[in-house]
Formats: sequence, structure tokens, C-alpha cells
Amino acid sequence: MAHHIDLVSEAEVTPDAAQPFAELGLKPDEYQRIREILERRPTSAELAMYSVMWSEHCSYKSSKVHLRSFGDKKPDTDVLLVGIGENAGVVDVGDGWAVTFKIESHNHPSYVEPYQGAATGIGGIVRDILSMGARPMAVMDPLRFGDPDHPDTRRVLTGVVSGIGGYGNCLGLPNIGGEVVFDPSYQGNPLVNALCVGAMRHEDIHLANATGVGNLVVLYGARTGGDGIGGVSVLASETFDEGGPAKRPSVQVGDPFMEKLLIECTLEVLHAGLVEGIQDLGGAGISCATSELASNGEGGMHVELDRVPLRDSSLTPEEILMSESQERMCAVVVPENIDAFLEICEKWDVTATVIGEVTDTGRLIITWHGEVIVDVPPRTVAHEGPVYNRPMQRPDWLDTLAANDPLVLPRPTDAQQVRDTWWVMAGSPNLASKVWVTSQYDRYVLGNTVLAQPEDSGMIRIDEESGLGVAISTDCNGRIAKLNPYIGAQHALAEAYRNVATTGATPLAVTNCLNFGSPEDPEVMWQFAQAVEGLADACLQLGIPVTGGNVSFYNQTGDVAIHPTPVVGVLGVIDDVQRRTPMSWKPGDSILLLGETRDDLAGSEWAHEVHRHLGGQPPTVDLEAERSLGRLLVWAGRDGVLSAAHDVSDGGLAQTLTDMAIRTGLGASVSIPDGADPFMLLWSETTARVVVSVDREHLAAFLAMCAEHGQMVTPLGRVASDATEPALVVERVYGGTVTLPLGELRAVSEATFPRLVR
Amino acid sequence: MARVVVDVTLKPEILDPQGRAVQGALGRLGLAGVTSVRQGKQFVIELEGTLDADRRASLDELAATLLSNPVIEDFTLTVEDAG
Amino acid sequence: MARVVVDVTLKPEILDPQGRAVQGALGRLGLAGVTSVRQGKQFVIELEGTLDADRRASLDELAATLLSNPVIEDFTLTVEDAG
Amino acid sequence: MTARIGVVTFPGSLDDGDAGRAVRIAGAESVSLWHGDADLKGVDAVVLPGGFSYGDYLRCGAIARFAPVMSVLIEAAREGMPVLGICNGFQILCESHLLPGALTRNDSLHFVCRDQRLRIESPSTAWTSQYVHGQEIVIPLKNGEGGYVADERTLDELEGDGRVVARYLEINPNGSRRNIAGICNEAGNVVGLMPHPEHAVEELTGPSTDGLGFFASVLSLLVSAGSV
Ligand SMILES: Nc1ncnc2c1ncn2[C@@H]1O[C@H](COP(=O)(O)OP(=O)(O)O)[C@@H](O)[C@H]1O
Ligand SMILES: [Mg+2]
Repeated sequence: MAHHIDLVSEAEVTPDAAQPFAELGLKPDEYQRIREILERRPTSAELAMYSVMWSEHCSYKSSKVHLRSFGDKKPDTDVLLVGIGENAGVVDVGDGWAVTFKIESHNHPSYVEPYQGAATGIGGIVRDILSMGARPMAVMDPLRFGDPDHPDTRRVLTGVVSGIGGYGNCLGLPNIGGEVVFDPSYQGNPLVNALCVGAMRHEDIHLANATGVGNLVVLYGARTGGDGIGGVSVLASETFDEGGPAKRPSVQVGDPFMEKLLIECTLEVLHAGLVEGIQDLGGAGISCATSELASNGEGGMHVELDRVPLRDSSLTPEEILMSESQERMCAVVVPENIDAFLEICEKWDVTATVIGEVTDTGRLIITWHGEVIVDVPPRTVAHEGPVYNRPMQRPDWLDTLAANDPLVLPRPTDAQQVRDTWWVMAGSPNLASKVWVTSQYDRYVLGNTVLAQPEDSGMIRIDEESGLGVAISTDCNGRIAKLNPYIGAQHALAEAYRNVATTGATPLAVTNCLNFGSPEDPEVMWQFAQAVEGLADACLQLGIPVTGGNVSFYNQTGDVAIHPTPVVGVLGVIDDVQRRTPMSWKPGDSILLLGETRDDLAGSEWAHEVHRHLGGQPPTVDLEAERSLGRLLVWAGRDGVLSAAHDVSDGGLAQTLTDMAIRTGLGASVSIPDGADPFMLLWSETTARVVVSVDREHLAAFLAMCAEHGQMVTPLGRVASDATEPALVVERVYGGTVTLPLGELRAVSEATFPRLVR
Repeated sequence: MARVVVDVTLKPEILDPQGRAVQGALGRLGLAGVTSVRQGKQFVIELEGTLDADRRASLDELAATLLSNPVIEDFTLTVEDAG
Repeated sequence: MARVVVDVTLKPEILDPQGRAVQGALGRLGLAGVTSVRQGKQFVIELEGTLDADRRASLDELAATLLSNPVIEDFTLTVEDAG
Repeated sequence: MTARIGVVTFPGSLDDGDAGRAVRIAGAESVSLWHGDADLKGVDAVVLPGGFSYGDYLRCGAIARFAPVMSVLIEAAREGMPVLGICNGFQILCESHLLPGALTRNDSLHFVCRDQRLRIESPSTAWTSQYVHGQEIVIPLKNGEGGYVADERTLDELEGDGRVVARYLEINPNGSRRNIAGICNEAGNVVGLMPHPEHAVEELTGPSTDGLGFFASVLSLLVSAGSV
């Protein structure tokens, strides 16, 4: 028996046919609204479309009311060429260049099948950037894993890292940074966020809209298979006989080579001027692409679904509409250009099929072998989904958490204990060298990578002639966000902002990936709202707009949610990448600490690693201090005054010095200034601090700049004059001296990951 | 000495980009009419001694967890020689 | 419809790091006495129509050049169904 | 007139732009060659760049070997045209039997990207004349299948004939036999190299500018041979 096709004509005469809307995740009132919109019951194809497009993932129904803050509090700036609402925001970086960047999550799939989950996460975000008309230039991967010693962590860590490498390396996109953080809160919910950045000339910006009646809708790329349609099988199961349809895949497999072809082919058709509108296919596949293209454009579209090339001939129309098969794109093409378009596709060996055309009917009409199975106003599918104002509740446990001050934790009190703590911290999974991870990623391809891990931000050259470039950093300390989500989001922004400025780039714009538990839990919803407000307020104050982002809810196991994890990415611009500030100090440099250190150990890496403690008041985020520090760093970098700079964040000053020393293999001798408590100076995580190194020739000029900026400066010591027997020597540590040979420090730092994955 | 062969194949519904690449190449190189290519892995395992029930059981277990990924792959285990 | 299986194995003198890694893992996971693991590839090729002499010859040729690299690999071709 | 050096683009080539840039920085003209065209456009030398020519799920370079451009390239190489295969290009040269041996999965089983120290073992090839014997250079290495293998007799022959062009120093990143990073054919015009000299031509983006010598070498050869 063939699959029964539910036609619009049939829906009109069988208003009472039972429909499995609940199994598809629709609430009774949502189902009712669909019936009101259509003035009849939906066909099963329509039901499939609405259910997936009105899902949390596609409709942002729980987050929308909050995300509006990013627009309402948008700073007054003219850098935004395309704002929130498109596939990715676009920023003007000068000289006619535009840059687009965005983060997305692929969390759950990466837990189920780490390699493929992470790989397809990269694939998805790259298509988002491509669909703006930009050439993808680099990727980054902020990652969160569970307890490093849990038996399942190794599976997820190794799979995710090789998946990101396997896909990104094969696409030829350098990986210029990311994060690797371990915390038991992510055990059953690892976070795999992926960022892509691309560049284009202003005139090459493309949008996802289907304009021009009579223009053709072309689907190109991979064939459509039964990927990611688990939910919709309820529509099929009732109508097949016992043989049933072929089994549907539980995991999507990425084909990076196909994606590489898709990139080259897409850029070629765009540059040849053959494309009116373009959209990538990600979540919700053809449902999303057709309804979004139509509702952003002329408002009508006619699609012949039976023309879609299939990988699995047993797919039903509902499944084809919802399939999330990877490596597909959709373009709107003027009929006169279609031959040229198809020719370029053929050159790249990319299957391309005209599946429909733009109409002025205001309706999205989809037929199956000539019969109408979908007839809907596209806006109602793509943009007018339900919006919830979900209940919010400040958690009671926050007060208990705040009262649990890290002041009670035993601290080192002599030089020997400081030395011991140093070793423990340097080898701790969150601070240890990430070379095991990053050596699996190609950071050289395309030849424009100016800075990559372990530098504070990734930096790429956009224009070979002028040296114009951009820097990006992503950050978030989920423990701080747990203590206070409003401050946590600002803390993440401040850190990313500082990282970008540290390398000499001027922060310009923001993207984010908001990873939270279930929005149906009022406490999680409160955390979410607080984080969004915090971020929006801080962006306004710093004058850098949010250009886009992504929300990932339901990261929880049972009723235990992950730490709220608002990952924030900041993009900065630098006129000439030659003038970047690296983190490698030079022989004989003076080492200076910029910024004031307070007792900020709540949420710190030290409290976590040494005491498994989380509690107290998170560090204050002083945005004015960040802004003024950032400006100083950019000016000093541009004037060539700084040898090196590296920000102080996780693991405090001790870790900053460790990183800088290991980076160059040059030791240093520093001494605890009068009046400072050695432990606090070394491991407190007060924000708005950076370590710089300055050579003799520029020291006076730099100190004058600091005075001009009102920047607090603390001289710490001096870089060794050569690399013989290099060591970090810290004097005046509770009356003693701590000597850390660099060879051992590096060995401790680099041994951790190989041990974790053994 | 015992000898066991474990064949691991992608589940039929899972996309096999490797197989598709080979299929494309076979066609370009002049072999017409290839409708499908699936690429799998084969492990040839040699053990000293004999394959008693215990070892057989642990091999079965390892084939299902270590040698194959049950989320996307199937396997068959063939004892060529029980030793 | 015809069905052909091509098994490709590394020549015995070529080091097989994947096989070695599997051997090590099998040991660590409690299967004692594994003396060797070799990992090979398997291609399951389906063709429409029948496998006549011409097609068989071109398959043999492609198995020896495309599907395997004679410098490091051996192959066997099995016709499971000549169609 | 300067030398014209072709850079082949397969659909999955990744470092073709970088190879072209390196050619230009060395002072030659870079000419794009397309895998599907059996046409070398009259170039004086060819670079086969890194990447994953046809996805390379099967075996790196296995499918590329059959590309139309390779049929003319193999012929030209046999007649003495300088050809440099980098990474995937090296794999393609081996698969095409222009160079002996094969490249296998890294013994670590991981893709590896690192700044690699090498020793130039033979300055008497078309692509290494600007180096001195024993010179140490640092250039990026990035591959998943870079372990060079060949039978003992072939390895001995390569060593005996001075056809090992470069060797890994400090660590062997991929399990190559005898630490081999690059080899050449008997005539010395065809060189295969696993690490990437084209990514070490600018201070700004590479670990050094040590890679420039490969491109400068072939350019000086072409100039002195009067072919340009
Ligand atoms: N956390 C967020 N902050 C700002 N904008 C967001 C956020 N989450 C989503 N958006 C924006 O909402 C729009 C829709 O997002 P999304 O569905 O992820 O896009 P796509 O359909 O391309 O995957 C995008 O413009 C995106 O940038
Ligand atoms: Mg999109």
C-alpha cells in the first residue's frame, strides 16, 4: 500500500479527521490557531510544516520577547549593514568590506554521536555565513564537556574534536580559536557551539528573499534523505502497511566535500550575478527555506515537491518537507539566468533542480504530483509563530549560593604552598594547554591567519593589499553566570571584548549563543531573561551592537539544568594586521599589570579546581574600566609601543604569566609588590586586567599613555634576557621565592589532555 | 590460534559519503550502471589459544561497542577458526 | 541486479596503526591474548543488469587501481550475485 | 617575461590560493589550471597543492590521479617539467606512480597541524637548489594521511640515490618511514613534500619564511635554463 497523500481538497471536507498534533509537539491552542489561520484543518504536510517551524528551535517562541532587548537597547551605531533577523548579521569594517559572523549550537546531536554531531554543526554555521553572500574565512569552536574524569567524557571530547577537525579541515577553513571547558554540569549535555566568520564586498551582500514573480526556486546540493525527521514519523506510521517505510536515520552524517563544492559553486553563482535571493537549508529544511524565502519576498511561491531529488525513494511528502539533510541550499533565479546557473552547478558537480517559482498569490502552495498538499500564508509559518511570555522565578537557592563565600576556603600561606598550587592549576583541565585539541585543526589554510590559539583572539587578514583584518574571541564562565546570570553575561562580554582589544583590534559587534536548560522551568527562564538583559545593557554601554545569535534550550538532564552558559563572541577590526599585539614577550621587556586586583575568588578557577567550590558574590564587571583599558590597548598597539599583551582571566595572573612564558620559552622574574597579598594577586579573577610587556625604548611613552588614560599600572618585573634555563621566578612570596622551570611547567600543562583521552 | 573477522557496515539508512564518492568515480572511469556503493570496515583479529565461550562473549561485546558504533553501524562477527 | 564485494587489506609488511590501536584497546578492555588486528576496507558494489565479462574486467581493473593501491594494499573481489 | 607556474585546482583543493600567492611572492606568474581540462596552458612548472582533491574519503589522491589534467601533467613530468606536489599533491604523485611509495594514515590516527622542523637532505632538485645540504627549516605541517611508506628496497634506493629531499627533525609527526618528509624522482624535477612551504612565505601568517626557497629554486632554474 502506498502512503496516503492528504490533500488540501480532502482537508476541506474532512474537518474532523484526528491529527497527531501533540505527538508533533504542538499544544492544543497552537493547533487551534493553525485551524483558524487556514480556516480548515491542516493537511498532514501543513501540520508537519507548522509543527517544525513553530518548534522552540525554529520559532524562538520562549525567547523572542526577551531577545527584543537586543534591538530595543541597540547602541547608536552605523556599523550594522544587516541586523538581527537574517541568517547572520553583517558589519561594515571599512574600505567597502563587510564581515558577517555568527555562533550556533549543535549540542544534543553531539552528545548522541559526537563526531557527526560536531561535524554537521560546523557545516550548518558555514552555510549560514555563505547564504549572506560572504566567503567563509574561519571557524571557531566554543566547547563545554562534563567532568574530565567521568568515563563518558573521553568519548564525547575525542569525537567532538575530531568531528570539528574532520569537517572544518576538509572545507579548508582555518580554525582560529574556541574554548574547551570542563564542568560536571555539562555531563549529559555537552555544549558544541560553532562560529563562522566570512567577508564580502558591500555590494555582494545577499538576503533570503524570493522577489520577482516568475523567478525560479532552485534547490541545489545534496540529495534529500530521511535525516532528522524522527518526529514526523508519526504521520507516516499510521498509513504504511506492515512492511513500513525504510528505517529513518537517527544521526545525520556530514559530507564536507559536498559542502566544499557547495561553497565554491554558491560563490561562483553569486559573483556571476545569477542569484536574486538565497537561503541555506538547516533546521526544518525545505519547510523553513521556502516559507522564509516567500514571506521575506513577494509573499507567494509555488513548489512542486515531487521534483526534489531524493536519496531514499520511500520518503513521504511530509518527511521531504521536514528533512534536515545537510549540504543543501536554495536560490531564487531569474528564468533568463537559469541555464547559466545550472551550468555552474554542473561544473562543480552539484545537483541542482528547479522546484518551483515565485508568485504573487500571497500563498505558499506545494503540490505533490500535481495535487495541492500545502496552501498557506507563508508568514504564518515563518514569522508569526506562537510567542510565549513564560513564567519566571528567581531561584531561592541563589541566596544560599551567594552566602557560601570562598573566603572560608583554605588558601596557601607560604612560598611552598604557592608553588604547589601553581603546579595544580597549570595542569588543571580548564587551564592546561589545548594543543592536543588545536593540533587537530588546520589553522594555516587560506593563508590569512594572523593569530590563532593560544592567542587572546583569533585574527584574520581580510584584505591582502591594505592589511585590514578582524579579530574574534568567544567567552563565557558558566560558574559566574550560575552565581548571577545578569553579571555572568556581562562578564562573558567583558572578557571577549578585552581579548579582542588585547590583540590590538577595536571591538565592533557581538554575536551570542545562549545555552540554557528548559524554558518551561521558571527558574531557567529567569536565568535566561537576566542573561539577555545583562548582555543587552552591557552592549549598549560599550556601544557595540548584537548582530545575531542563537538560543539553545533544554540542555538539561531530568530537572537538572546546565550552568547558564551565554557564550558571547566579540568581533573587532584592525586597520593593519601587521600592527597586532601578540602574547609573546621579548627578552628584557618590562612586565606590567594593568588594572586593579581585588579579592575575587567566587566562581574562580582556583575555587573550582582546588576546592570544588562554587559560591559567593561574582566579580564586579566594570564596563567603563574595560572600555578605557581597551582603548589604551588599541592605541598602544597601533603606536607600536607594546611588545606583548595577554589578558588576565581564568586562573588569574599566575596563569597569564604561565601562558606568556610558555608561548615564547622565555622566563621572567617578577616580584609581589608592596602591600599585595601574593595568593590574591596571583589567583584572584578581578576583571579589567591585562599583562603587557614593553621594551626599554617604549616604557616611558607607555607609562605616559597610562597616566593619560587614568590607567592603574603595577610593575611586576622583567622578562629574562635569553632562553637559557628558562624559569618563572616569583619573589617576595610570603618571604620566599617560587621558581618554576619552564620545561616542567610546559610538560605539566601539555600532559593533561593526553592523560584525559588515554 | 583463533581467527575472527568482524565486518562493520554503515546502517543502510545512514548517508555514506565515502561510498558515494567511489560510486561517482567508478562512473567517471567508465563503469556504467553502478547503483550503489557502500564502504565498510573489516577487522581481522587473531588470538592465541582457543576461542572459548567467555572470550567469544567478550568479543561480541567489544564488536558492538568498540569496533562499531551502534548509533550508525551494524556488524557481523565470523569465527573463521576457533583455534 | 549484480552485487560485488571488494575487500581491501594492507599488505602484511605495511604497518597498520589503526589495527594496532584496536589491538591495544581490546587488551585494555579485558580481551587477553590478541596477537594481531588488521583493519581493512570493504566495498559493496551494486550494479544494474548483469555482470558480463566486459564489466567484470573493468571492475577487476578498477579494484586494482582505484579501490586499492597496489603499493600498499591487496584486494579480493567476490561476485556475490552476477545478476 | 617571467616564469609561469601552474597551480592545479581540483574540486576539493584547499591550498591552491596559497600556492598561487607563494608563486607570486617568489616573483613568478601563477596560472590556474583546472582538474577537468587536459591543458597545461603552456606553463613552465606545476604545483599540485594541498587539500582533499575529490573529498578523498577513499584514499588521498586516489581519484585525483585519474583527472584529465593529470594525463597531460604525467606526460610533461616524464619529459622533465618541474612538478611540486605538496601534501595532497604528494599523495597524488605517488598514486600516479610519478613517485614511489605511498602515504598512509598518521600513526597517531589524528590529523596533525604543527610547525615542523625539517632538514633539507638534497639541494639538487628543481625545487630545492636555493637551500644548502643539511639546512634546517621550520614550515607548517598539516595532514591526516602523511605517513610515508615504501618497501625496504625502495627506501634504500631513495637514500642511496640522494632522493630523500627532506626529513623530519625533533619528532616524526606521522610515522613516516625513516623520517621522510619529501622525496623526488630520479631526474629531480618531480618533488613530493608532505609539509607546506607555501604557508611559510610571509612573517605575518607563517612560522617563518623558510618555505619561499622552494618557489625561488624553481624560478631560478627556469630563468637560467632560458625557458622564460
Ligand atoms: N541569542 C540571540 N541573540 C540575537 N539574535 C538572535 C539570537 N538567537 C537568534 N537570533 C537571531 O534570530 C534569527 C533567527 O535565528 P536562527 O533561527 O538561528 O537562524 P537560522 O534560521 O539561520 O538558523 C537570526 O537572525 C539570529 O541571529
Ligand atoms: Mg540560516
